[in-house]
Amino acid sequence: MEITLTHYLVLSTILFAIGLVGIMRRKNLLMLFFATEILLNATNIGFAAISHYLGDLSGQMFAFFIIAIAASEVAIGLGLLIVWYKRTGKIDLDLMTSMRG
Amino acid sequence: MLDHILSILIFFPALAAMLGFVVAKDSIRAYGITVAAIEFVLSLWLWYAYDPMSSGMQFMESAPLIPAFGINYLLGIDGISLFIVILSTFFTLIGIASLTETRRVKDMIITLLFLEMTMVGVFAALDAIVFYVFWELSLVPMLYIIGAWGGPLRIYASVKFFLYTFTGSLVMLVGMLFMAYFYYQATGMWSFSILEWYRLILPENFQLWLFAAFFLGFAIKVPMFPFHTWLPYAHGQAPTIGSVILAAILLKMGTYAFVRFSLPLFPDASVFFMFPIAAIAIIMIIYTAMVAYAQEDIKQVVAYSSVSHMGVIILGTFALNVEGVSGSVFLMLAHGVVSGALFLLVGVIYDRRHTKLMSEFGGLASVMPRYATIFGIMMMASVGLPLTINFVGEFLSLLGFYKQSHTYTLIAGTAIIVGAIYMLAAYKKMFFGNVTNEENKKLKDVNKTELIGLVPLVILAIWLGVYPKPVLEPINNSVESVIQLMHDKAQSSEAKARIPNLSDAGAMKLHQEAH
Amino acid sequence: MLEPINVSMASLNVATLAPMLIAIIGALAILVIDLAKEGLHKSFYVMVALLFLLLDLGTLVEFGGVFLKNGTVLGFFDVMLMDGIAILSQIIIVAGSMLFIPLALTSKRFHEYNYPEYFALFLFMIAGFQFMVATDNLILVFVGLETASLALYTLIALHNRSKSFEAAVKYFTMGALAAGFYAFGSMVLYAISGSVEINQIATVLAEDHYSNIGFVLVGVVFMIAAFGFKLSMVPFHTWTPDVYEGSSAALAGYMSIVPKIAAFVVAMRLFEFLVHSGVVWLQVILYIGVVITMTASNIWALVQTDVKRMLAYSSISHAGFVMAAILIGTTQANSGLFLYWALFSFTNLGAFTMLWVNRQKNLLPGQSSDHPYEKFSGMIKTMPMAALMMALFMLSLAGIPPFGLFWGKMYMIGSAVSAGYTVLALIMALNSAIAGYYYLKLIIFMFMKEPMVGYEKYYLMNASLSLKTIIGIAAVGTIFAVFAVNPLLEVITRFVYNSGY
Amino acid sequence: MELYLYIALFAPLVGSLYAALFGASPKSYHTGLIASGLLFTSLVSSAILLSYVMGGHTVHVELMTWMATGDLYIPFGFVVDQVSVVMMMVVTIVSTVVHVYSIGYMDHDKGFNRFFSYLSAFVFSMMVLVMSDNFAGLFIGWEGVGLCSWLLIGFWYHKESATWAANEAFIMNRIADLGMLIGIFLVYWNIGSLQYDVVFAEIHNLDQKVITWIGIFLFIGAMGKSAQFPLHPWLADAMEGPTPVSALIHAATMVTAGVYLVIRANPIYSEIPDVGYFIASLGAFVAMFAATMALVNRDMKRIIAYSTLSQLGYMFVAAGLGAYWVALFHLMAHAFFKALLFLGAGNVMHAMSDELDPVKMGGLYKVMKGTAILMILASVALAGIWPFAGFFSKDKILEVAFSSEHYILWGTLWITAGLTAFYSFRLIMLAFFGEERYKQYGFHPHEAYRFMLVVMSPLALLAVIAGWFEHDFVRLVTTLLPGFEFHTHHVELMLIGVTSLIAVGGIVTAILMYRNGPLSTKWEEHFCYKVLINQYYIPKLYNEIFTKPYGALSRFAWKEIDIRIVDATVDMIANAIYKTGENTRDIQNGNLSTMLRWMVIGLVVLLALAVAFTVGYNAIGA
Repeated sequence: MEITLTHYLVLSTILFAIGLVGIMRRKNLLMLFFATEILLNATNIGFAAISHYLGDLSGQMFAFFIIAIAASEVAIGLGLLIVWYKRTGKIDLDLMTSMRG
Repeated sequence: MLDHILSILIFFPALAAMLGFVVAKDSIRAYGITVAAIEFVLSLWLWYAYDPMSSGMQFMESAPLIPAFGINYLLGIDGISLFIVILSTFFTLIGIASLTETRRVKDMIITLLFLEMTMVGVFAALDAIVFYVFWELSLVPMLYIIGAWGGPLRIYASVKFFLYTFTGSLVMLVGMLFMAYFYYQATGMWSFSILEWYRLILPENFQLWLFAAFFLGFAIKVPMFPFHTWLPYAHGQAPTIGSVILAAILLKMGTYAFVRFSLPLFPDASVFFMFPIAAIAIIMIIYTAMVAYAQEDIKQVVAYSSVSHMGVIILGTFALNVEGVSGSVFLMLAHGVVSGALFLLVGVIYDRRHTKLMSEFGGLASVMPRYATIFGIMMMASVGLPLTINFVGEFLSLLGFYKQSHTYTLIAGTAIIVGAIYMLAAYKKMFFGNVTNEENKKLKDVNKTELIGLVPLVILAIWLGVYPKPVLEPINNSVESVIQLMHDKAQSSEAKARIPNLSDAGAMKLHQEAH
Repeated sequence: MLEPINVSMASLNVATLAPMLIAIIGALAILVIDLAKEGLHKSFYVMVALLFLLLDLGTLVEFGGVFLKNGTVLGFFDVMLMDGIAILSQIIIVAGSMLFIPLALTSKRFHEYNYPEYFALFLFMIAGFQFMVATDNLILVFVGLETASLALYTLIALHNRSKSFEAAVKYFTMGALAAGFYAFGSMVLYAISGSVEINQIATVLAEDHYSNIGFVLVGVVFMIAAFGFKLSMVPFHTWTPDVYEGSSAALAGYMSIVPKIAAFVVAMRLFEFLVHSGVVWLQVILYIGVVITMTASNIWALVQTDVKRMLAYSSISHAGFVMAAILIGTTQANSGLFLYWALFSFTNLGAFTMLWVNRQKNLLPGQSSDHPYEKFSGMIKTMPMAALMMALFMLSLAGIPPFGLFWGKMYMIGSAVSAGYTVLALIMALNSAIAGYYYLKLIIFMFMKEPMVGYEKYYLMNASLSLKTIIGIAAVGTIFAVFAVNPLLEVITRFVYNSGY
Repeated sequence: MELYLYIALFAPLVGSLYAALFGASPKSYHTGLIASGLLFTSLVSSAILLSYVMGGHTVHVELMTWMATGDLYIPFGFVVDQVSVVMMMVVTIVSTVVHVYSIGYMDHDKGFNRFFSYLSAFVFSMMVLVMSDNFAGLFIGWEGVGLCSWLLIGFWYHKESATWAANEAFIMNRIADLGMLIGIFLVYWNIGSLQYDVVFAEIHNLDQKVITWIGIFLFIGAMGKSAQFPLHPWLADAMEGPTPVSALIHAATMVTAGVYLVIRANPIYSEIPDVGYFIASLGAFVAMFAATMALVNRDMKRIIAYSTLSQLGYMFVAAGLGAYWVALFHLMAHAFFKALLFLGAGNVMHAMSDELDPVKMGGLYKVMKGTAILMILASVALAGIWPFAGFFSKDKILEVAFSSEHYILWGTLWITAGLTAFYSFRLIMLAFFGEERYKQYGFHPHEAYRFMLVVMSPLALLAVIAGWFEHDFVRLVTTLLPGFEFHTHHVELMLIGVTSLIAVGGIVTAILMYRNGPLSTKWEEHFCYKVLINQYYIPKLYNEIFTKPYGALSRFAWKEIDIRIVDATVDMIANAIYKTGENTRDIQNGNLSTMLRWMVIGLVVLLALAVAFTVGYNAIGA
């Protein structure tokens, strides 16, 4: 079976969906961050594939930028997570509800 | 200076209010009276300089404000607005002069002066947006007056007053914007000038929608049934001065706006809605009079009586002939004077007894004879006795509408009966009988401060009832031009028939005079 | 052997980068200065930041002049796009920032202002927003967006309170999700058009007569979700109240203005061509979105007990109101958007600054939030001037003429009416009425209730001359807005019209 | 002559204002004297005007514009012509007498000054009413007298019954005034003017239907003021006012304003004989109806009030049948003797410490000879015995009815004449003759001040001789009013005889029945008595079907409609919005997971919509 663009896009979509499910289901902050990484990387696959398919480099450029941004996001995210952990000793989402209404 | 007298009239009180922050607390009353007196004299000067024979706008001022969107600072006065402006300045003066409030007088007087600015502004504005600005802005000082100096339910009352009228006027704003857009489409220019709008002839279905949009804003302000329920709360909770200004001036904004906007802009729609509105007016007249009769609180009686009288004004306005519209404009002034005076009178007794329940009183005529006399005169004016100011307006309003419908007028005419019923009943409860309540036995009669406010109103109520000509004539001339404009603009044959054509009659009149 | 790529500097037109570069250089400069000398007072950094922003603004004004003369300027392989709306929005961004940065000059000491990094991040963030609006390349939009957002998350967290961290985490996580949406949406659009430049995408789609409407819509859906988050459209708005509550009032005010205008501009670029191409679905969705956002947030604002949270919901509502411009899509509406936002900045600046000057280090006893309504009870008696100012801003927000925001509202509703959206205009008007209530509530507390005993000392606790000046500026801007509307409108309309919106 | 006109008109106003100045101060005779003096001046001026008018002239002046707008032009215009001058004379004579009389009558009252202020104001209003040259001016006076009537009925405002009666009178009159107002509107919109001369000159050009409506509505106005059925109950209740007031307002002048209106508007009513016939029928009915109520009443003033009502009915019969001058003639004669009767009753009241029940009196002749003689004179005049005034005027009315061949009307009036004589003398007998029952009740009656009796004497004189000037009167007023053709010359003497017979019969019956004091109380159990003493249960009926339901409906309108429907709807909308907020704010539960889910849900919904749209779009496209 030949692997076509569609397959890549389906893979990308499936990964994205997995990421979304993770975001919705996970109560652990760290896991949540992983899920967002999956989201971004899902699109990376798509971008790379489309870029190849179209013979246009901008998709790959986009993918690189996404990688860079994902990295900085992780940096910031982990920073926040650590501070939060230091203050509360937990990284459970359900405990993070001091503001509501 | 006459070129800018309207601007001066509008902004002088506001400026004075700003400076008033500096004035020491114990002198603020004198300051307020001075400012209001100067303003009143200025407005009298306006009257003096006004040419009663000309029917058009006078003392016009124009300055670009947002020309890109057709908004100009456009002011002008005609016979219809002239007297309401004077009434506004007059009532501010009277209100401040007879102010008995002791809590935070400074805030009160500054607020009143700001309110005066907005009131004069509304009646002097000839640009719809400028009109709207003052119209909305007037809510704020009133909100403060009711909310800060009012009775126990003051917050509920003030919020209700504010939000209700605010909602209505926002719909009206949409109508105005639509009107401007229509003007833009017709001419390629943006304009909010009422005078330019007058020149537009709108298709009938547009007229109906726009009329409805404007109507909502005006009707809530007037207030017309069934949008009237904010009024009893506002009056019931407001301090005396608030009720006086509210009844005397603020309510008139709505009826004035009908004459200024609805009639000349939408003649066909006015004819189309004439009978539904007349029906509402009749409900206002009879139903609210009955509700007034059922009240236990004298202030509520007067409050509901306002609604009832506003019904007659509306009826006169929608008579769409010179007699009716002149009558309704005159009745606006008349009702201003009379209801203002009645609220002042209620304030007199409230200051003494801190209650407004009629059951608490009885037999006051023997304890406070002067008070009873003035109250009696004003009550009779309210009931519409001939030779008092109200009669002229009511007579002309009803007379005008009689041309349009016999039956409606016959039913609306019960105003003179039901009005007498609740007023006399209230008067009887308060003033007649024996003094049963110990607390009432030692009540002091009206004092000088109170007389300062009341006596001019009594004089006015009788003077203009006996000799309304100086006021009625300029009103008449301006109304005639409005009616003629409506007739010329009307498209449907029914509208043409309902709105009289004065140019024939006018020619005839000239002819007669020549002989 | 690869051919060396020859690029002439002239064609690069590096000047288009100047505004952002100034901000970035400013940020770097602050960091460098900190390395050289530690412990400088925050006022120093505020002023340095202001100076750089002034330069930034200067170049933007320069660009404005160029634009009016020569039209849109492209640069950097056509990635940079200095058209009218880019310049306008950058002016709003920079000017807005300049008004908000001095809010650091409080009389109380706050943790974050001791770090020069705070100001550096602030400038980075501004640069990010500037990038976002000054391009129609989806990549650069993404980069700008993320630069700004990441800086913003950090700024929030720097406030160093438990609630701030919570807010930052929430904002961050949701932001990351939105970034995912954005990336995926871009991918879909890229897939169907083969380009990451919005005008290219528009051209391709138009040539194609939208034959792939299904995929276009999928892309658009993700974009709506991403920008719905930024613009806090319901139901992507949930971060807004929490983040506003968690961050300092100064930053919350900032967030209600600057990030949103940036997002609006991108949304204009992205969605309006679709609206104009007659994508009915988008019109319907935007219509519904606008109405729901306005109404729902208004209704939620009614029941708030904290002023800052109320203002958060109110700014959602305002954003929804302005979002209507994108739906309407006429020049008048788009001009209205900028006019509205310019006026809104002043008013909201005032309102949030008023909250900011009322801020204490710690929560008051018996209170669960920083700015409960009760705190403002009877303010007219204890602090008349402050009460008047606050009332002024509330009235302006409520749309009472002649105060600033009224003119924006009027123009927006007017543009809706002109474009035939009469019902929408009515809904917008009626929403203003609902909104009247919660603004009024604060006025009622301030003017009509008795002051709370012992609270006098908390009022204006955080005030300093600079803050008072800012309030003064905001007040003047709000009261005399009527005189500014015409010049603003003329300039804005020219910019917007010449940019083709 | 204009000067005299103005003096006649404004002298009472000046008197009123003068008295009003001292309204709140304690009693001072000068107010009464000056008010009376000014009224006398007015009387003299009226007399001068009378002589002038008798010379065949009229005076017509226009003081100033009142209302002018559109085509409407209403001046303050006054006219002294043959009709108005008669009215002026009647009004000024009676009121001068009443004023002077009141100085004595109100001697002990705290509100002495106030009383004169009101009383003079009333005379002014009445003068405006009769002198106005247009309908609007008439209406000013019309309402003005209503106001003064209200003030004077409720003069003793601490009495519940008095204030109630005052309000009742005002409101009932207002109901009628609405009719009048509508009549005025009709006149204006059909003729374009309210001036009498213009209206009367143009009226015949109008459609018969329109004239009929005008006639009906104006007559509704007249019905109120003249207390015609069904708007009559106020008049009896109005007796709560001080007796001079009853004499002046509720007997001699104000209540005749309705008759005056019909007389004045004769060109209108001449065009619509059907309405005229209705008026006459109603008048005859009221004449009888009121007389029956007077038969049994035990309140002296009420008896006289019913008698007034009955006589007003007579006048309307004449006016309705087109014999306008006869109506005016009876109006004048009636004014004199009825005022006299009331003033006499006032003396009795004074003597009896405000006791009004003649059953508790008896034998007062001995202590109050003067008053008794005056009252007997008045009663004889009322009964219509030759050669007293009532004989001439009342007989003429019967003659009119007979001559117009309305025999039923004639019969009714004829019987009523008997009843009139009977109840008048029933009152006289009970009060002045027979056993001195007052002693049982502990009264110490005394005669009134001498000057009060003296001042009543002119009225007595007029009550006797007024009828002798019939021919001069006819000559005077028929220059303006249409004459009336009598076709009864052949039976004239017989008619007079029959009428006199029943009058004398009534008197004799009364004397015989009551020579031993009141009838036994058994009679009070009788059905007829109960109906009559309760005024045919009409006041009760009105209370049940108007007053009470109006109050209940008002409370319902307020509590149920206004508060629970109209206002509640407004609040409900506001609350609904607020409640929605309360109920949905949990969407924002602060949990990050939920927030993220909302975002994803939003995305999914949008995606679903997009797919749905696309599918639909393609379906349509295909």
